[in-house]
Amino acid sequence: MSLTQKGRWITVVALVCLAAVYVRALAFTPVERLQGPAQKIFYLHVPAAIWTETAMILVGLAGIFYLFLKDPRLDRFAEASAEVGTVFATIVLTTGPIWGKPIWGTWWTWDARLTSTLLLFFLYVGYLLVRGAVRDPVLRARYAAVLGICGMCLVPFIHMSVFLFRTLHPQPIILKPSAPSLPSSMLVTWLFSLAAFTLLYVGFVTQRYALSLVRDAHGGARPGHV
Amino acid sequence: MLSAEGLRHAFGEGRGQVVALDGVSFNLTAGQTLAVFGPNGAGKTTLLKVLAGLIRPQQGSVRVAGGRRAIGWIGHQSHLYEHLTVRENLLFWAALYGVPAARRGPRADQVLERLGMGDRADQPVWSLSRGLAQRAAIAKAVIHDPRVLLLDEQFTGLDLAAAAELRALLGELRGGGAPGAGRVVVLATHNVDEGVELATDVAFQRRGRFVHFAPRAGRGSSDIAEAYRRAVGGTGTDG
Amino acid sequence: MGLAPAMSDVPQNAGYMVAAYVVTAVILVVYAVSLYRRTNTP
Amino acid sequence: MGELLAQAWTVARKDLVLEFRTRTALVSAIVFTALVLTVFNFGRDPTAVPTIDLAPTILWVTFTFAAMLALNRAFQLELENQALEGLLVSPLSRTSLYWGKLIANLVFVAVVEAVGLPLFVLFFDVPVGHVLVPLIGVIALATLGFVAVGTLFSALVIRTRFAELLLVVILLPFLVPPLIGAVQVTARLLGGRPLSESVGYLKLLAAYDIVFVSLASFLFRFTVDE
Repeated sequence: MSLTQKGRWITVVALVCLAAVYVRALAFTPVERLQGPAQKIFYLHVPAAIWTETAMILVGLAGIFYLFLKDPRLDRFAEASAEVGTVFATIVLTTGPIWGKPIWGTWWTWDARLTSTLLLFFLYVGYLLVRGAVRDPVLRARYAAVLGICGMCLVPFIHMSVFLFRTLHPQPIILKPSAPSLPSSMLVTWLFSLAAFTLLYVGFVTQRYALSLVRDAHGGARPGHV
Repeated sequence: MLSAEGLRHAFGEGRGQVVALDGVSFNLTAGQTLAVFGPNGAGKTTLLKVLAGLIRPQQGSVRVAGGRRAIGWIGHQSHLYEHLTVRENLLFWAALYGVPAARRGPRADQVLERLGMGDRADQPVWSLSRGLAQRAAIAKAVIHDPRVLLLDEQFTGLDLAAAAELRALLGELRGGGAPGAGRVVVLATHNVDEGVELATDVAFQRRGRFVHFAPRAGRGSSDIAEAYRRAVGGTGTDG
Repeated sequence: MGLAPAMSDVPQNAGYMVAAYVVTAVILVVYAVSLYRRTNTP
Repeated sequence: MGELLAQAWTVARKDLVLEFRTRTALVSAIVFTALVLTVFNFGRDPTAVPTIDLAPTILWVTFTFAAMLALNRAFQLELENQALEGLLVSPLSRTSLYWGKLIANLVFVAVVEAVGLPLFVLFFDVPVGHVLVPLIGVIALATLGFVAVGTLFSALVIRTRFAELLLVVILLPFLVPPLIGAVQVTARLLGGRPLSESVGYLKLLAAYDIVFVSLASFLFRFTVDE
């Protein structure tokens, strides 16, 4: 079974899991009285935000190892992780405002998680633009690694500056990012969703990695806007 | 003084890969001048850049007695700041190459004198003619009295007179004469009759390999051109 | 927060929930399809 | 260590001599800063929003633009004069080259800020006298942060297409944390609040400088080596 097929199978399983999460969240998880049904967006928004950040950290780690080992596979993984991270960031940046409107009355709130995801989104855009602007594969891998490492190191500072910064509204206790203090049934749904997003990440990255392998074999020079 | 061991380097991966160096090894001692001939794309510039430490070879190693401080590099870029005067440029580079502060001024004057540019010392580089600018670039390359001098395609675009002048300059700068004294010089050119008189050894490079490496032993440019044709095919002057 | 609000005055914003779930599904499926197509074409 | 700094100063001095001799970049940066401050003046209605609330943002957006200008031309000197190869072939260590460029950029931005600050005080009638020293401290702390990252990235983008545009895009997320910190501390200072209230942000700025100056010093060699 080729890497592409493995990636596709993992993605199919992940999407099935997500469907299960949808059913469980929508039908079998109690509605939170304070915020109403809109609170259920939490089950998608937070796991996607967690993986937006994790993907960036993995891009940075791959970058560190690439600079020492010069192994093109690490660079391929970093490229895949950055693209998938961008997709998850898009989910966060769309579900965030949809959730903010009913709860806080405005589409965009400088809420801590939303703001940090927006910054991560700009980081990803910059990273992918740098990859697109450099033709030589070795130089591209090295510049991408440098930017990836800086991006990874920026994540804690984004957190510090965003959480120190007074958000528009006091942080509702329900959304505490660390250990969500939720009744068990909600917590289980949330954990299922996190698992589904993890599988999605693995499936997508595997496929994207396989894609750049295929492009290499054909194109000779590593992919990019050649 | 300057030795290369199993140098291998390629650009790109997969089918689009260009092999620039494919196993190059040699050893040069003081007073030796190696002229490397080869068509464009044979990997001559890559070889010189690897020797100069600008590119880390994927395989193999380069040993230079005295490290980078002992290398003089003359490539296609002048490395001169136009809005600085010739002397200011020389003082700047001398500082970077670790020439003690007190000796920088006298050293700069001495080099400029030897290159016949004593009167131009305080002119900004942008005001120099092309020939003078090249001479100023050579002054910069030897300001720190390097043991190893690397020249990449320095004769291209020069008319006969300028080429002769440059040859005289390099011959004089090479110093030595007595074995064991003087610098090691490696010059790369795709034109056989330019660098031959200076060379003590001759090499032909094709697709990253030395297909010929031997002392010149009194051979003139025509003999070298003939040897080149046999070894590489085509005249040394083709592109 | 005293007594939990009675069932009736729980905010009725299910529409936003549905919108968010649909948007997420669309984004994920579109990306999955694009990956599938890109890994297919030689 | 002494050798590193001596070499760095040689590079910085060369940059500054060139900069003050040609002066075009410096003068245009100063004029640009004055223009931005002027535009801000027309952009607000003093009766609606008291100046003191907007002042920190105006000051820091102006300084960020000035820093961007300096960073854009940081390696232009080497490119115009075809000198980068010379620096790389010389025994100058990459770290010294980075510190040299960093010092030159900091001096350039400091000169522009030294002109921008009094103009800011004049245009917006903001009393800074009583907090001048801590204010200059914060300006230095924040400027060091984004100029350190900017100097690394300006080296990274040299060999790419659309270098100027790429520099701004990849630098944007890295500007936000120091910018948030600087604006918050400046607001407290101008508001006459004791410095102790800004400790959180000051720690953020200091940590940011330490992390990114050392990280950039380490990563610099990967952006310039061929």
